[in-house]
Amino acid sequence: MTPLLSVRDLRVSFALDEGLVRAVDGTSFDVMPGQVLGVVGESGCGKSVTMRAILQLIERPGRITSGEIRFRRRDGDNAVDIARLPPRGPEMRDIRGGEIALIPQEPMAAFSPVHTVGDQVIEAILLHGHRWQEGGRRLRRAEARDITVGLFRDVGISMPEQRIDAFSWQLSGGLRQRAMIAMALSCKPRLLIADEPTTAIDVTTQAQVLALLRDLQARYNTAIIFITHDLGVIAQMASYVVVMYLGRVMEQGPVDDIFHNPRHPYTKALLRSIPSLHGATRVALPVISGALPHPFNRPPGCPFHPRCPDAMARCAAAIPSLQPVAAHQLASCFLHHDQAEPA
Amino acid sequence: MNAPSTGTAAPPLLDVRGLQKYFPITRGLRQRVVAQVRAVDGVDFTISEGETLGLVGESGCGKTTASRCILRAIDPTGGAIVYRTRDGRTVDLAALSPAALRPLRAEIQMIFQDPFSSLNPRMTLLDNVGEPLLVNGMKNRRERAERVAELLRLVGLRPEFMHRFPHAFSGGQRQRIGIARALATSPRLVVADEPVSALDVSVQAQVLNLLLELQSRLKLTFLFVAHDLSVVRHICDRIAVMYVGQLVELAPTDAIFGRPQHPYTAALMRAVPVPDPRVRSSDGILGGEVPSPAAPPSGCYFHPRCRHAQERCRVEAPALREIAPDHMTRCHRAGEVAF
Amino acid sequence: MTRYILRRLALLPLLMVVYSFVIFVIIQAPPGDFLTAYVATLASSGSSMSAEQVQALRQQYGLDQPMIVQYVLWLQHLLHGDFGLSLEYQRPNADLIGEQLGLTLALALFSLVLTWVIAVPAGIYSATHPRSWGDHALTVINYVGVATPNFMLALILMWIAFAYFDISVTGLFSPEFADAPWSLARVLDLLGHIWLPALVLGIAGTARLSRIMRANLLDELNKPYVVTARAKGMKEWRLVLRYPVRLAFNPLVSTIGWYLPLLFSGSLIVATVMNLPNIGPLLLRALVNQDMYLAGGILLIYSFLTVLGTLLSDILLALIDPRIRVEG
Amino acid sequence: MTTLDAGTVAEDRVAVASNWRLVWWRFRRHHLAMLSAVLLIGLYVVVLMPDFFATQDPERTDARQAFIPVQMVHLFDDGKLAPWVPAIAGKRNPVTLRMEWTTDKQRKVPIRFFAPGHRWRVLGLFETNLHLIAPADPTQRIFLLGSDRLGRDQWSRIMHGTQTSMTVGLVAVALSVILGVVLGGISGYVGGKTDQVIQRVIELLQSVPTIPIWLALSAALPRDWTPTEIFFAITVILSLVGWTTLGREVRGRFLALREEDFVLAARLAGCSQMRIILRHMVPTFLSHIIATSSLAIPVMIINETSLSFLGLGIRPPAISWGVLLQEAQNIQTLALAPWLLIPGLVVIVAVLAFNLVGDGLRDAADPYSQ
Repeated sequence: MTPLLSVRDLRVSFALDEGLVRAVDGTSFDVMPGQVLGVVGESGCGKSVTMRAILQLIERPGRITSGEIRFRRRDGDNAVDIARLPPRGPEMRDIRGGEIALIPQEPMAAFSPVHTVGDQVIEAILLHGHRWQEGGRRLRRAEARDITVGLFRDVGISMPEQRIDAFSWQLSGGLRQRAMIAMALSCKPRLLIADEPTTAIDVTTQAQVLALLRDLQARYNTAIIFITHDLGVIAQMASYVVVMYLGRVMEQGPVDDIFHNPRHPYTKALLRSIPSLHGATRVALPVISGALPHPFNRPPGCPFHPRCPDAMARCAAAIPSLQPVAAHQLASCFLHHDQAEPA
Repeated sequence: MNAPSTGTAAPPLLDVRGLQKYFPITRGLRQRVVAQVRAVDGVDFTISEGETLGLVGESGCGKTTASRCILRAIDPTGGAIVYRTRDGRTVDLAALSPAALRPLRAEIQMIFQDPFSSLNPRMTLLDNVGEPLLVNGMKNRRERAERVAELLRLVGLRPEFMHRFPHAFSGGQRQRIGIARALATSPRLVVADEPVSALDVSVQAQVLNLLLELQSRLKLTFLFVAHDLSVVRHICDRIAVMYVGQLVELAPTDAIFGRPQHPYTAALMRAVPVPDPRVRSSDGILGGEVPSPAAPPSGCYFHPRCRHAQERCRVEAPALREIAPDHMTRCHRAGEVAF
Repeated sequence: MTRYILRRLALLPLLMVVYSFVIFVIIQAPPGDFLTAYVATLASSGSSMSAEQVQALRQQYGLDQPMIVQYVLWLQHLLHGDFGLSLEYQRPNADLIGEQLGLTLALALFSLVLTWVIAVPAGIYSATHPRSWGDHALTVINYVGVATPNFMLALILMWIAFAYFDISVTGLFSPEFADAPWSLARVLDLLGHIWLPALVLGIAGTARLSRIMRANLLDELNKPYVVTARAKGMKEWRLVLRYPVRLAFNPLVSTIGWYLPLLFSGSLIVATVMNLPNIGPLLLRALVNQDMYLAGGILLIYSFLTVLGTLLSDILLALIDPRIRVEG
Repeated sequence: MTTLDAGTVAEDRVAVASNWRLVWWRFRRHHLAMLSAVLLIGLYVVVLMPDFFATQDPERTDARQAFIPVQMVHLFDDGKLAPWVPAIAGKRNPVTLRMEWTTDKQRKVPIRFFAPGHRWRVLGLFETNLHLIAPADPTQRIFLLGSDRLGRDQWSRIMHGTQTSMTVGLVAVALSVILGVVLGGISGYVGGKTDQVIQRVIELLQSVPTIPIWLALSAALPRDWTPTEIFFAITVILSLVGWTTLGREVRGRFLALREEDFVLAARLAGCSQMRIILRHMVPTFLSHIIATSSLAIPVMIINETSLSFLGLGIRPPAISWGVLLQEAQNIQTLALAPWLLIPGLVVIVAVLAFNLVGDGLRDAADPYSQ
């Protein structure tokens, strides 16, 4: 199968007054059509920046310095390299919202407080009206409104006719996130990027939203990139997992392999350090020593080596590249191969 | 379970009875009170010396408000907070005047959620951590510096750091500093308000380990407020679950996780995504939304979302009752059906 | 919403009573009363007044009464539209003020409009092109604009016009229209003259407003809803105008509350320097000559206008911001 | 538990840098603000001893030396350091019969630095006759910035005007700060009814057109007051309205700070109210107060200048920038002697400098914001 989206050696850096922050530093992964790809990592690992890069939404002083983001707009077509498209050009705008949609983290802040939620969804539909209306005729506002009501019903918002005229701050957190999902789905995208969509909401509401996303995914077979720091959410949602640390992919593979046969020391340590609902209680958890380094203070070599229990002399000198370590699994670690990134 | 069990011979360290905190909603220029938000609405529980009680619930359930009342960071509207002091007296914290409360402050301390806002950025670690010592009578700076050094070592930081300012430290390190400050006056009861929820996964485990270690070394008693059930299960001896300002279940950790006796607790546990792709946790998702504490539903507050609800649940508010030894629940149907 | 407006309207008379009392206290403050000043004025011009006449006038005006009674008397007259008689001009104050009020308002409102028309686009440009050459240039202009007292600006403009172009930029009308009755030609003549004083008057406000707009918009541009809108695939300029500009506008509308008093304050000085028909110079003369009821009347008008302006800006804000409209 | 590795936190000076040092480091990065700060310090040196910078008595009149143009200071003569100003040549205009002056660069009037001139008292303590610039021949008058219609030296008058105007700004703001901090602090800390009353008073004061009210208040000042009394009365009048902005700011900070975790932590540690206010709250908003104050000074300066210009502020014989600008009110005179606008330029430069410093301080005031 050919990938829908293929990110190769992506690098994004932010030129701040205090210095250059390399937020994404050589990230590569693929998204297959209809696949739910989980991207997991701690704060500052570059997961959100990567996703913004895919939508060409990196703001100054940040910029994509190198790498490819190849996206297949239609089956059978050649892929376009999003990293080469002008961020504000017509093609990129057509892709945004039309083919790649975003579900942001904070549904409260992600809606404008002075426009009704319905208005904002209708606008998205009208922007990509040709996806609803074959044959050139422009979509009328009333039609877009009907579509929105249908979408609201689809995502489980009760009384959609009334809710469409509500402001975001009049809705509960769960409803807001549902409205956001409705907006993301409004133009039948091929790829959905969910950036920590449940971090700001409570656990019972999170379960509802996750169930909704799973259900919609099964119905429309949309590919989803699911970004989160919660390993539980990843385990339940993703079929394939990318583990990131300090702007680099540490390991990637099918979800079962990542959770039951992790190869990279970081993945292993991360999985061990979370308390579970089943393990022994009131005992010391295995920890990852040290703290995340400051973004201006990236360690040389493998970014994880100062905290790595298995670090070798070489880890401080060279950056391991992402190489296959099993049938479907890749890791960037010298324990498993000796391929270094070209300096 | 290696902590002392509850409800035996020794009287509890803290006995909270009928705790209430209402916030008035006011309107207009004359600040007319139009409604009351019952943030905490009659909460009872005890904490024994040396144990960790987890206070669990979703945002807005009143767990934070309840813990702040116990600290007297805010004044409760009603109820009693009976505390057994170091010298054996029992006092009602809810009834004490600020002046009478001040000497007791040293015994009850708090660990904050946000490691960035809980330290004064304009003071060095020596001043931040040493302040409780200073205001509790340790006027000698040398003596204070020695104690701060000892505290920093205790939480795993280098004593030389005491002349630095908080901005020099990462989130996890700041949380350690906050813990050191809370321990400065050798408190007996520590209220920890979501102490690890702002931390990264890899740092969270470090802080949890530190809390466990400090507890066994210093014989601390914890009131652990959190929303993350796996963290609570890991660290607590007993767990109290709150819903719309009320306690709905209170039981030892093993009992509550083994056999929850309230449908909300059960739903809460099912909602936690299991970090194992082979275990699917999809069945029995709780529908609906948490009601507003300003206008709670009739009868059992949980009935609109409960699949076991009957007519009785709609009209009659259930009382907290003991369904098994040490296992309290606020459900009409507990024991009748398995949740 | 209607209740909100009604409540604010109900507060208006109360505020005016408070202001009128404060103003009365201030105009009463100079030693002696206006009759003493009047007698002195008469004496300096050669004529005089007998003690009986003075006493009669004193009684007529209630000057022999305690201050609070005088205040109540004044207030009663005001309520009947009677602003008293000007000593200096020997004419009803209401007429004196009325003659100038229209043009005073015209100047202030014209300046307000000019300010917004310049400041809002400038602010949007600066915020959407931060650190560009245009932004830096606007910043410099803004700093100088805020730092220049408006009478200074008026002086410089008048001096340049007089010394280098030999024209006079004072007044609001060409000489032939100065005393002419209102006609279309006179209105056009007014429009041809009013923009310069309006600009002088509004320059500091324009600078401040465009800096506020820039700061607000920069804040708004960083909000997550902008990312959401971009992710929808909107055109950038449409997006900026529809979302962040719309939100940055709200705090701007509330600036009218403090900007109107500033405009009236400024128009007093600018009108004095540029010799414009305005109640400002009238007030200045009244204060210098202790023509106290005229001064009091003008101060009251100033206060009333600003209170009214604040009220209107609050209502406007409530209209455009649903968060206030729905909750308020 | 092992001691944490310190390698993640660079062992650098930032770690032990106090709040004020961080503010200073951030402020230093604003080059324009730094430059302005130096300029302001210079102006306040003039405030301390205007006579040292003046070349002559600011009140010395001479009708025969009216409207003398600017005599530019030249440092070098024939490539040697020998400062001079060009001499004045006068010619009577046959039409207007007025004296018209031009500078004649051929004839040089030598001047000296740190040279004796008229006598003055240093800070009122002891007498000296030392001046920064003085004509080599003490009997001669030089007009570095020209003279006015009474033949008074504008340079010397500006030096004295600087003393008045810069002091008015500073004193008025100091009074505003006291009022604002006390009332705003009470409002924010006590809350409730007191807060409501103070807030309404602030709204009342802020919705008043200030210049007319100030004018009315100034007009109410007795005519027979001494310049010093007038000076203080004017500063009080200016600060009566000026404190409201600061009051609001202080109140807002108090309200926000009451909710801060570290303030709650201090309360739980058993700190007294006084200690919480003095040790935790005040230091936190002090830098903001300083920044806001430095932005309030230029407003006061402009207001004083405007009032004095209209004749209802500082009154002659006292000298302020506004008083000096009264000389420039007549356009015909201005066309003849444009240098009479120079005090206005001084106002603009001073206000600009204050604004730049204030903005720099405001940016630097919260080093923990990022």
